[in-house]
Amino acid sequence: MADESSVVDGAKKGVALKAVSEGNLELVTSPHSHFGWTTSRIMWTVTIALLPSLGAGIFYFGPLALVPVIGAIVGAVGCEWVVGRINKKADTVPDGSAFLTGLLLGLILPPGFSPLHAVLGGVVAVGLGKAVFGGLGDNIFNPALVGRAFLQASFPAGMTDWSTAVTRVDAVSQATPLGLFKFGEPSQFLGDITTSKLLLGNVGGCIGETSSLAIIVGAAILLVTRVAHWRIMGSMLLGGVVFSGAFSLLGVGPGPLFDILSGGFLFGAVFMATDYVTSPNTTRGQYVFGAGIALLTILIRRFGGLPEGVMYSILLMNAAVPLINRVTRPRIFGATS
Amino acid sequence: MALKSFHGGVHPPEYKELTEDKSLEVMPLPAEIFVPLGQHLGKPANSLVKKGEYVRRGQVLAESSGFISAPVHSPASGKFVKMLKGPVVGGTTADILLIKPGEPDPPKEGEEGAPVDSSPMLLEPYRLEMVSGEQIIERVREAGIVGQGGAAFPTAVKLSPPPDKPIDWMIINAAECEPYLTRDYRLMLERTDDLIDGILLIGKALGETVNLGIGIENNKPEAIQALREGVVRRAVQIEVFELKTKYPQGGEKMLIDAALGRKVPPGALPMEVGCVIQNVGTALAIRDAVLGGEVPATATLTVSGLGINEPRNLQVPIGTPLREVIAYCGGANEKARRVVVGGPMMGFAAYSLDAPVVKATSGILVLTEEELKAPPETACVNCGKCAEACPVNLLPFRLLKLAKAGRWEDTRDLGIEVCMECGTCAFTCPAHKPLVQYLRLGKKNVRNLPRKES
Amino acid sequence: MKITLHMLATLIVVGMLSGGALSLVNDHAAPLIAENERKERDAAIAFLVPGGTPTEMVNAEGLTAWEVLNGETSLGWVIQYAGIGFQAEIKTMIALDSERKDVRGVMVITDSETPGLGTWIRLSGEQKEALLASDSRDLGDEVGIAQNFPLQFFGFGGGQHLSAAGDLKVVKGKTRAQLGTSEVQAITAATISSVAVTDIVNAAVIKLDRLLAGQGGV
Amino acid sequence: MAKKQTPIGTEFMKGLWDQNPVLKALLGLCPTLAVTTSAMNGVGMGVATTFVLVCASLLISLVRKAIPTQVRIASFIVVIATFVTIVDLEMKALFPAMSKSLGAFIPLIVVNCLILGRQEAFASKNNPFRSIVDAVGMGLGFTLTLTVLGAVRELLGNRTMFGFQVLPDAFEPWIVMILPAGAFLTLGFMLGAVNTITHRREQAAIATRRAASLTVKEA
Repeated sequence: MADESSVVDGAKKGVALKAVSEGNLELVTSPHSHFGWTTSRIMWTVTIALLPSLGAGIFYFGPLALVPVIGAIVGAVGCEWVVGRINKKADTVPDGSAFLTGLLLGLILPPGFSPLHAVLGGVVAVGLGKAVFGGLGDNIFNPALVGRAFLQASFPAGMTDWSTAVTRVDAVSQATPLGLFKFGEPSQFLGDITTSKLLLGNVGGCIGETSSLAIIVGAAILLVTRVAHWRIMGSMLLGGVVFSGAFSLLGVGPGPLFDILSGGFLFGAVFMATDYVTSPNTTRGQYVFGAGIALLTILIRRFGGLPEGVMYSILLMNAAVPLINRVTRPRIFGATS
Repeated sequence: MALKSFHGGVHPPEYKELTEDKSLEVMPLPAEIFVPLGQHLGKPANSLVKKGEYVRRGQVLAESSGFISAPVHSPASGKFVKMLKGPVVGGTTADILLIKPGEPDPPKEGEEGAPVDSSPMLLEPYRLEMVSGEQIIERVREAGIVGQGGAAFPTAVKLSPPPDKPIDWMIINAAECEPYLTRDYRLMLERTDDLIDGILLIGKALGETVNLGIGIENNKPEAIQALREGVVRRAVQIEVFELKTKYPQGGEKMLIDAALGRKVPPGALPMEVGCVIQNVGTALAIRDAVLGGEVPATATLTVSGLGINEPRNLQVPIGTPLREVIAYCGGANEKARRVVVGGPMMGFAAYSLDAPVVKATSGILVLTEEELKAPPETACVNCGKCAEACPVNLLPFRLLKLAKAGRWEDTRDLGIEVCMECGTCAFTCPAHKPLVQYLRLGKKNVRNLPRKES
Repeated sequence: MKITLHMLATLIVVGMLSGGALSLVNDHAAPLIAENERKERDAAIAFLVPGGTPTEMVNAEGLTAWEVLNGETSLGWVIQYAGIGFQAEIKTMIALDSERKDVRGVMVITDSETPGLGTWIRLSGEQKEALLASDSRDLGDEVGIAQNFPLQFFGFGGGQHLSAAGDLKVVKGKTRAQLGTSEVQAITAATISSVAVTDIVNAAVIKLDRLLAGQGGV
Repeated sequence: MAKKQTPIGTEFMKGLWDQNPVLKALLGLCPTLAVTTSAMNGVGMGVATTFVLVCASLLISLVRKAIPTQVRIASFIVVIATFVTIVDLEMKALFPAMSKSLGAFIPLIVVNCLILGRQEAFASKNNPFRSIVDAVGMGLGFTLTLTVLGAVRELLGNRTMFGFQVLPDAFEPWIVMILPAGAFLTLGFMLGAVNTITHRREQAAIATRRAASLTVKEA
């Protein structure tokens, strides 16, 4: 019944319906508008938010600190590419998730870590942390932390060896502040580590963890671009203050400020716990998740055998995410119970 | 003061500036019009006309076929050529009456018969002060008025709530939260008094005790002002609710929540909380039918989008093919990618430009790549943005996975039936998942499930 | 009734056959097992304090101690004592000098520590060879390297920094030069196992003193 | 029963692949995961289990008609426990080093579901000869799997294979591989590989059958 002669008016205007002819009409269901975000945009935004921390790491530990970071990125991206070829799926490297995993892993390695082992960590992070679960979105555990847990279990010496770190200025810290606190001399500990040092950096630790200030800048980037929500970060920080404070009131531990500024607490709160895939997606669940990580971390630091505890806390809470999601499901609009 | 609103929602780019200053124009009759028998939610109407018969504008072409159904009238005088199967909006084909508008052939020599009248058939107009509630409902049914909000629910049914559901609020949905669309806005500005008449008529039909209101998003300050002035001028009791601009503010449940703070329970209609919602266009159609005696012959719609050369607000004869409307608006440009009937959030993509405009058509959008922003689908990263935005607090990403796995019982347990397909989730999804499609599929399959024993 | 009897009879027969078989096997195996244990113990004693004959002096409260004598001369003491490790018991042999003051070596006999981490508390074959080859058993700077944990206890002659007089203390992150006279460097990532062994040594030395005093002994 | 008996060769081979106790039936995972820190441990555990399995299968298939159904599990357990205790004692007496490294897992062979499973599923229904063939096949499958698992873990976690250094000193051992986590990782990859192979074979078989049926139709 298409009768071109029946066109009332506009046909004579030349262009008319040429562009919208039956041939190229798309039959797509609504909505026909989009917010404009893509997964890869999110990934690259987080990558940018990590740059201050990377910069601080290089500033304090020297340019050689880049070596393990690059190693981890190479391992992660390479593994992603290979897995994509094996599965004959579309190339998922450009979406940036593997790059981000590698960068995250690199930033939680000691500055003098062997680059070959960092590559292995990257491969494990993407391969065991993500690919075996079915790829991006289906993984249960934070891939970067899976990589780190593997490295920690495989090369405990290398992963806790801070002595090779070429510290810039006069810093002598060979152990991390937390390590000094747990195993060192209290006097040495009190003398060396000041709050301003913890805030600015220049203390022993992983490449990305050293400067709290750089992490806070990254957090600001994530919050302003609305890539991450404050809920998990906020509840984890508040949880850290509350639990650490409670224990220090009971005479156990150094108190909230030290706990939050030292080790991986901030880095974990800002970049690890907020990973979409492995954190709850209900509002209430996110509060529970953050507070749970804080509680576990403080418990491990106070009563466990390890000086640090953020990594295992996040991994443990990752495992609890399906349960948290189920329990904290939002009430459907208008439902009474 | 915090503006009234609801939980969740998104802010799609509005693009209202394309047409908000374009006054309503009447589009001339095309050479052929295609009138579908089913222009409403429910059963299609039954055709009454014979091939070759001369029909007058306003004449009943097809009668209502049940309680939830509506009659179809001829939008123009002319010759009923034939009934055919043709494309309609929504991607299917349906029974369509083809009418060639024009004067009747004069009686041939030797044939007897009076000259045929070509003037519109009018019903008897009532006066606002005199008309009774029953008369209004009867006229609305007779005139085949359907809801203009999108679902095209027969309005007469909505005006006759069961006696055990007392109605105390009637609110006109003037949120027009869909981007691009400005026809309600133009109607409110250009036909303020008629709209107030329509509101009063609906109020009358529902009973004298019902409170009247109109909810408008605060991105239309001029319409809010015009209505407030109108209400004062006419000295009537109509409350103008100023609502926050947020999609889907025009969802019935969202509107009631925002205006009155009442939450419609899952699976229930607004009447459950004593409310009836009517659209601006519906109120005006009721006014025209009751006070003017006219049946709907045109659809007021916005033709917009970056892909159309001359965006306009038009009164288009029902049955006009989309192709003609687009041509009338200067045609589409090279960047045009998709033609959408309705708003961009809930409207249907047209698969054929031969599909006709129907009673409830609210807009025709010719959209370009720039507006569609449709990169390929990627993996869901569980970001939860869909859940955060969902106005009815569902977990669309979970439902998507369950629907893909065919776990319909589980989707029901997660409340999929509450979904109103507003598209908020898919709009916000960074992975560009076809969430709405799967939610629709899930709803359809859940409806077919055996009833849960309780 | 018949079936019950049948069931009972079956179980009794099976049980008796099983018991009989096991007693036969036990008769054969038990002396061999005892012999194995004795051999292992003797080998450990001979390794820790070579060149003498062990004489059992104390065997009480889970602690066994031998004085190794060469004729009338005491070459040293060896204590066998156990304590709780990371997940199960750690059984150790501890060598002391003849005056029971300095620890001369610690050898873990049985443990269930984490492979690759806690198992560094064991003396490896290489380490044993190194010790046998070294006359003074002073391993110099090698001591203190975390993976040479058990060697740290072999201290007499030049490396006489481990004294039974005070408690040994586990530290972390120090270099050889930084280690104090009664400090033991923990194995990296196996702090609990390191502490367990050190605790056993501390407890054993004190307990032996107490038991010998109780005997009104030597 | 007029059921046609499976050929004896198949009965033997099934334990190696088709019904491999670890890789297909996922039986006896506790010792599988716990003791395979080295290839030698895998062999030791496998041989000990095989010994118990063969002895128990033989005995139980011999007396299978005399044991009332109601007490069969109890009798099986007593028989198995006896043989396990024998292995435990003799191992302590003759191979003290091996006994030490296998530790508590030798007595735990009693509750290895592989052994009880074969008694219940096979030995109590078949004659002694078939039972022994089945037990040897299963035991061999178990031993091989454990040896491979132990070899991989030993190689990566300790640079060695059967105690001999294979990888150069430059290779820093992945300690995780000889930790419990390494057992799960290695077993996971082995299961993945086995499932992939099985899946491919099935697909190939289906394709062949389809092709055959098409040929028949065309003919």
